[in-house]
Amino acid sequence: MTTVAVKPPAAKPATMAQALNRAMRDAMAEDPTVHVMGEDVGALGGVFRITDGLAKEFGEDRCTDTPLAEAGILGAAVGMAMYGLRPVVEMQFDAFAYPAFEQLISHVAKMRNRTKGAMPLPITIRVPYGGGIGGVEHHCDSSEAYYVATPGLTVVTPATVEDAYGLLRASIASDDPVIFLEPKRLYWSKADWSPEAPAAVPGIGEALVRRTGTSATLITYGPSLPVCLEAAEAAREEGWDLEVVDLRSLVPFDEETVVASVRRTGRAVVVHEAGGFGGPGAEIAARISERCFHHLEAPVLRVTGFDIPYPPPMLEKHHLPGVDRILDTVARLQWEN
Amino acid sequence: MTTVAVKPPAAKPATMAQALNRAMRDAMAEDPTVHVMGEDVGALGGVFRITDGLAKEFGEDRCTDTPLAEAGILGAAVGMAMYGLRPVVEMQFDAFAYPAFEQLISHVAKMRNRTKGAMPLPITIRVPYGGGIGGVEHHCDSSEAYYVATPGLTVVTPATVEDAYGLLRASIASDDPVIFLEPKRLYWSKADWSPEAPAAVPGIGEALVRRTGTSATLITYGPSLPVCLEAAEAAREEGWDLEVVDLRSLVPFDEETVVASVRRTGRAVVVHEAGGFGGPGAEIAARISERCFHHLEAPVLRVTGFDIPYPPPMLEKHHLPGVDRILDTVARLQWEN
Amino acid sequence: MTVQELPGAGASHRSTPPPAWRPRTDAAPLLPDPEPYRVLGTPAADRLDPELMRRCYAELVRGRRYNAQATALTRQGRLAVYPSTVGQEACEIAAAMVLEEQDWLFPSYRDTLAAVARGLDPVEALTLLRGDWHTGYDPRERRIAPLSTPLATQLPHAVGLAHAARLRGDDVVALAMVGDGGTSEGDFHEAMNFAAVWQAPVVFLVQNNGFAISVPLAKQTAAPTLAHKAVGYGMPGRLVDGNDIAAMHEVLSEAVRRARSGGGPTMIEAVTYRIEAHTNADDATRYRGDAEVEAWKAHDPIELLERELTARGLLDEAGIKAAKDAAEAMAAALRDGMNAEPVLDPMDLFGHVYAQQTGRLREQAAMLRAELEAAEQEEHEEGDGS
Amino acid sequence: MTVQELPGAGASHRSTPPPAWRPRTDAAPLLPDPEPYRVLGTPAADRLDPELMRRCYAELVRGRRYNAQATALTRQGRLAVYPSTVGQEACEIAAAMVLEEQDWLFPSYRDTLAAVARGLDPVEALTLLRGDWHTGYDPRERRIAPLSTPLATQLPHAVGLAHAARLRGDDVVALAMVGDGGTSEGDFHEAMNFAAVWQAPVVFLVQNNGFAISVPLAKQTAAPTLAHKAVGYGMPGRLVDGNDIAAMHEVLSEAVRRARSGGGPTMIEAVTYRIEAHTNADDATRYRGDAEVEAWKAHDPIELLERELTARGLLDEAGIKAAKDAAEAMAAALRDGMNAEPVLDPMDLFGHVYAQQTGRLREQAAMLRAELEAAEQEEHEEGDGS
Ligand SMILES: Cc1ncc(C[n+]2csc(CCOP(=O)(O)OP(=O)(O)O)c2C)c(N)n1
Ligand SMILES: Cc1ncc(C[n+]2csc(CCOP(=O)(O)OP(=O)(O)O)c2C)c(N)n1
Ligand SMILES: [Mg+2]
Ligand SMILES: [Mg+2]
Repeated sequence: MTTVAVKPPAAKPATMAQALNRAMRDAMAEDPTVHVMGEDVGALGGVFRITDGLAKEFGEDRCTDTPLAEAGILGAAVGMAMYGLRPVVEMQFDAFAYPAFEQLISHVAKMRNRTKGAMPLPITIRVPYGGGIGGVEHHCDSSEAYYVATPGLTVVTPATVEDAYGLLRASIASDDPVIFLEPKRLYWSKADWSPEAPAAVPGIGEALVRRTGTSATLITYGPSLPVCLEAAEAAREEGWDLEVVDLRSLVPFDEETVVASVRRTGRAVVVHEAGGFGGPGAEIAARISERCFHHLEAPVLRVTGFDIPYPPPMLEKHHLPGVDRILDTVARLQWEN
Repeated sequence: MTTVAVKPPAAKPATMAQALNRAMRDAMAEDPTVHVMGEDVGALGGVFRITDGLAKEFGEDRCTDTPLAEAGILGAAVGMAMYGLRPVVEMQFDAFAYPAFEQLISHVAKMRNRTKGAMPLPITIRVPYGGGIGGVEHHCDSSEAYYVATPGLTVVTPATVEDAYGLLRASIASDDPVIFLEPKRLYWSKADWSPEAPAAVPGIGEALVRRTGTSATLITYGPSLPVCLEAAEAAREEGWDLEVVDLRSLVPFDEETVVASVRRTGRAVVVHEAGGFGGPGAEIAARISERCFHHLEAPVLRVTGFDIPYPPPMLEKHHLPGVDRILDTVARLQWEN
Repeated sequence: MTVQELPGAGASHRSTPPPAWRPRTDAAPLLPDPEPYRVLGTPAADRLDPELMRRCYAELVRGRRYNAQATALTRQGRLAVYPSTVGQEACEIAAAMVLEEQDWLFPSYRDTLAAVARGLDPVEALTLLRGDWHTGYDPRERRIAPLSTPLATQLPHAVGLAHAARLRGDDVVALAMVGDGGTSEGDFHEAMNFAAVWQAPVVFLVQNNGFAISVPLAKQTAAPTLAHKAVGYGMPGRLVDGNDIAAMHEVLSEAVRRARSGGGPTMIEAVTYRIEAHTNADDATRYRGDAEVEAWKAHDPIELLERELTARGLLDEAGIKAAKDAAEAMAAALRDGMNAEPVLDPMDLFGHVYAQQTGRLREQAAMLRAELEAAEQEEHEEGDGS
Repeated sequence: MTVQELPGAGASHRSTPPPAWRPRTDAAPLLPDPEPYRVLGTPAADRLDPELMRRCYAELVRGRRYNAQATALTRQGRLAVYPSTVGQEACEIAAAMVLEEQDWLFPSYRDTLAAVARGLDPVEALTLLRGDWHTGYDPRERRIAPLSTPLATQLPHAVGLAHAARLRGDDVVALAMVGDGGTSEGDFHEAMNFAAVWQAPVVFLVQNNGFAISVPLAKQTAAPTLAHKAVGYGMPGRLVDGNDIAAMHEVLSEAVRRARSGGGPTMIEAVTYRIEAHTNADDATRYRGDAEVEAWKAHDPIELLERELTARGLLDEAGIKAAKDAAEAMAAALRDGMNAEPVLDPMDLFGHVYAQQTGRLREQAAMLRAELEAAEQEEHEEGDGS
């Protein structure tokens, strides 16, 4: 008797770009109200090719090249969402989302509230963000501080191939507007991943301990996760066993996971590319300091981008939080006590 | 022999609105490159009358009613500053500055840096901000978090009549772009002030201890200063002697004054109207927690607006940090230790 | 001498420009008439539908009364602020009248009257301006977008909604209102462009009432007329007398018809005038003289129609009285409605920010609840003590 | 039947509209010609100034060579990215040529060639795209604004600068460049409007090269032409063959003259084509076919002028060779300049954010300096050890 083993679909190396593309494709196939729109998302498939093939598969009415006007794009998406569609908007680069800021703050973030829940806006705004790709000015901003400070917005950012798929699906499925920050320097990062049976959609708002440790906690997200994991490996040589928390969403902020970890380790370093002053790390550090007051062996420190406009490509290596700077900072966590 | 006593010009009750108006008038009289521009700043004198009389005194070319387009206003001001003028731009209300966000972030904040100092932009952007005036939606935002997180911007906010004059003069005189946040509910606040010999221009970046105390430090700015002073008075009944620090500028942030105060008192509460999550208080609390780690008797707490869109007039009293909420928070500063 | 005659300059050195080179459409049909279109007092008035005009008349009278009542309410402290549409009632009312049940209206902050004319309860329409919750009605149920205060931002919404409806095969037209000042905003431009590129079923109604608060049109634009802006988007621009409700109704109806039948968007400039100050808080004497106001008062939308209908024997004293009585009834109901102190639940502050309340909002709600309970307790105790 | 004949409908019931009611200017002179204006290969070419045209020719040849060299540099990894203007050289060069010393140029990110044609060293012009500092020259000294990457944002700057110069009584014209895609942005609209209201001495040059990255003009606008947008601002719109440098020079000169003499702004649409991909990183085959490109190659700006000049006997083999040699010399200098590795000081990161370094930036600079010194030390020790 011959048995045919039902093999689980093979996980193969896939990029984050592919996972994001697949998430939109699956969402569009399942739900006819999902519409992708933005500059160059059609025939070109986006400048990063994240929307590759969608216009071909679903037609230009479902994946639409818009005129070049970000406020218009987001404003039109608001109207489409008012009518019951689920627009997925691509902003071509972080800094090119700024023209849409008024629409974002005064309408997108507030519409549900203004109408006492009568008119939610299920819009996903995809924003490639961060640096490390040798991009010239205006192409490498880490603008998450603006979004985080805006009530009504959900702010999500994946750091792995699997999360890229799962979190984008969850964002598109959300009835609230989501700023979906895509770490552009991880677009071509690879992981074994099964595009045929992509993992279940994780909920938004749950941080994940990516590496357990006992000496101190690194809290990070998006583009800085791989750097933190590398730093944690390197730290073993110095005798530190670092825990690494990947926030995955900045709003909602999974305070409990972070607080539990820091209470365990007694020390914390927040790591992100965005500028430090008034950046998301400020809130995280302030919350940890407040909630873990009696558990902390040392002040919460931050490793962030400098408080400067994003540097030109030839200098960005100095700006970005790297393994050495993280380790130097861990070393400052008052170990002598 | 008769001696004529040279009397110092009498200080008379004056409003913050008058002091601001006077600051522009004096700056325009002294420096022909100062130009005031914005919506309704001419014949009307602005919806808050802060530019009252300037068009009449200096002509419409010096105090100009622009078309209704905030990005255009700020963008034109950039060009004027490129040519050597010192534009003073009025944004009519906080939320109506959002359309100018791209110009602000991508040009105003970055131009000096982009050009390695060759092209500084001495633009003052006046933004009436905050609530407490019964204004409807979009008229009461506390948008300082956005500005604070943007390197290249100086962010100033007066809380007194005297500072309104001095800080606005200093802002107009600054060679860097300044976001000058005017607490609109203090426009009609009064103080004895001498319009004939206005006090010397204070430097930007120096916080002021408005009230000395020993029990704990309240750190605040702009519209919340009077509330904090009132709370400090009320706290005496409870046996607390509160110190109150008025930041006056959020960028640069006078960390030394704040840290010195908290190291002295051992306890700190940050108070502002802006939402707490990702708000300016996060940075302040994080910095205090880091720099005063061994001096703190209790975690740094914050009293802020809720993390919601600004409420309608009939509910705003619940949202705004008030004396009771500040005292409740002071009470949570682990006095039992 | 032509180039052909030049020695050696034969046809060979002239290249034919590539195909994409020529204008795609003829601009002429897009251009507005040189003068605002009028019906009342012109031969075109012969075509008027008496029934429709009587309805218009009743609505105008009601609209004027609504304006008066709302302004009175500001004086009584019952309304925080009111931007009046006295003088602009024909625009407001025609905009509402030309829409079908399934169509959508996108009002600016000034256009509560249009919402009322579309059937919204005046008390609901004034919720925002009263200081009560931001939007006082369910926009989807009424197909009236929330009043938009950030100028021109509602225009791309109208385009998106109309486009979405068209994609889904629904028969929906969106009519979006904006002021002369609002046309200077980038959002106006982007919305017009999207509408034309997508051929969305949307009608843009620009009420040129002469001012953006204190700023007169001449400082707002150097265009021949605002209607001329349409041509730059490949959309017809129409110039119409905004105080002539018959003309407004006709031009708007035509634009709605065009949109509905797949003919794409239209932009209409209604030339009108804001008779009162910007809002009750404004002092219009700072920026304009009486003579101008008087000239416009002589071109009053209600009087224009009343004269026409009276002259044609289509309206008599009884008709005028009936309209007045209906208006008074509305005003009385509005007064009563606004006298009732609205009951707001502070907990609503936290209930609609997200679909699911975040932990942080739960904390904040709990804090406020505790504060309120403590305050109540205190009051109670004080009450007991007295 | 006219309204007068109606019983009772006499003149009395017609009101005269108030004075502010009519269009302020005539739209007709603002409208562009129906076809792009051409000179080369038409009778108008008779008027050409041979000296000027020979200069144009040399500049075009140099510009083409500059494009080729810059693209080559991307392949060698010497330039991070380069947006080519092959096919658009006539626009770039004419824009620079029509300006006086004291005038200002506001280039978009694509317009390094215009900056070079205005006299900027190619190496300085390419600083940004090389990955070196953001702006490679002193804008005030060169009167060339920094290359603007956020589309259309440079246009209000040009208006503000031109306005400021005029207020101060200086003879300065600003010429601002933007693409077809950029016209969709709100900033384009706001800049055009401010310019017209202020009658600022500014010239808007829109290079319609058919695409915004992959998006063709038809998805960008439904306007008859982009030049038609001008009328909505009360500004003349001109349509011109952007590959015809004689036409470009003439139309731009006229607009600059008009601006200089107080006649206000002009908007010019130059119809041209982007022969190469959006940048070296782009794959144009994804969104357009060869046939279109070939049709445009046959309408090449250099060939158009070369044919005209040759046919008229104004250019011979020697002249062609001289232009080529000069272009080669520029290319060699550019190659050399780009071969030298730029030396950047990391401390510059902190030196220009504010006039006075903040305490926080001082701290951060100190940290980086310490890191760099430690790294150097380490390298040194390693070196010693080997
Ligand atoms: C984006 C924005 N900027 C400024 C304001 C403040 N403001 C409210 S009404 C108004 C004037 C509007 O003029 P117009 O568009 O002509 O409309 P009208 O008031 O005449 O109906 C201004 C400047 C606003 N609401 N939104
Ligand atoms: C505000 C903004 N949005 C998006 C971009 C990304 N982007 C760079 S070039 C480009 C296309 C520009 O097209 P066009 O204006 O026609 O100029 P061209 O590239 O053809 O010279 C886009 C979308 C940008 N630079 N700025
Ligand atoms: Mg108006
Ligand atoms: Mg283009």
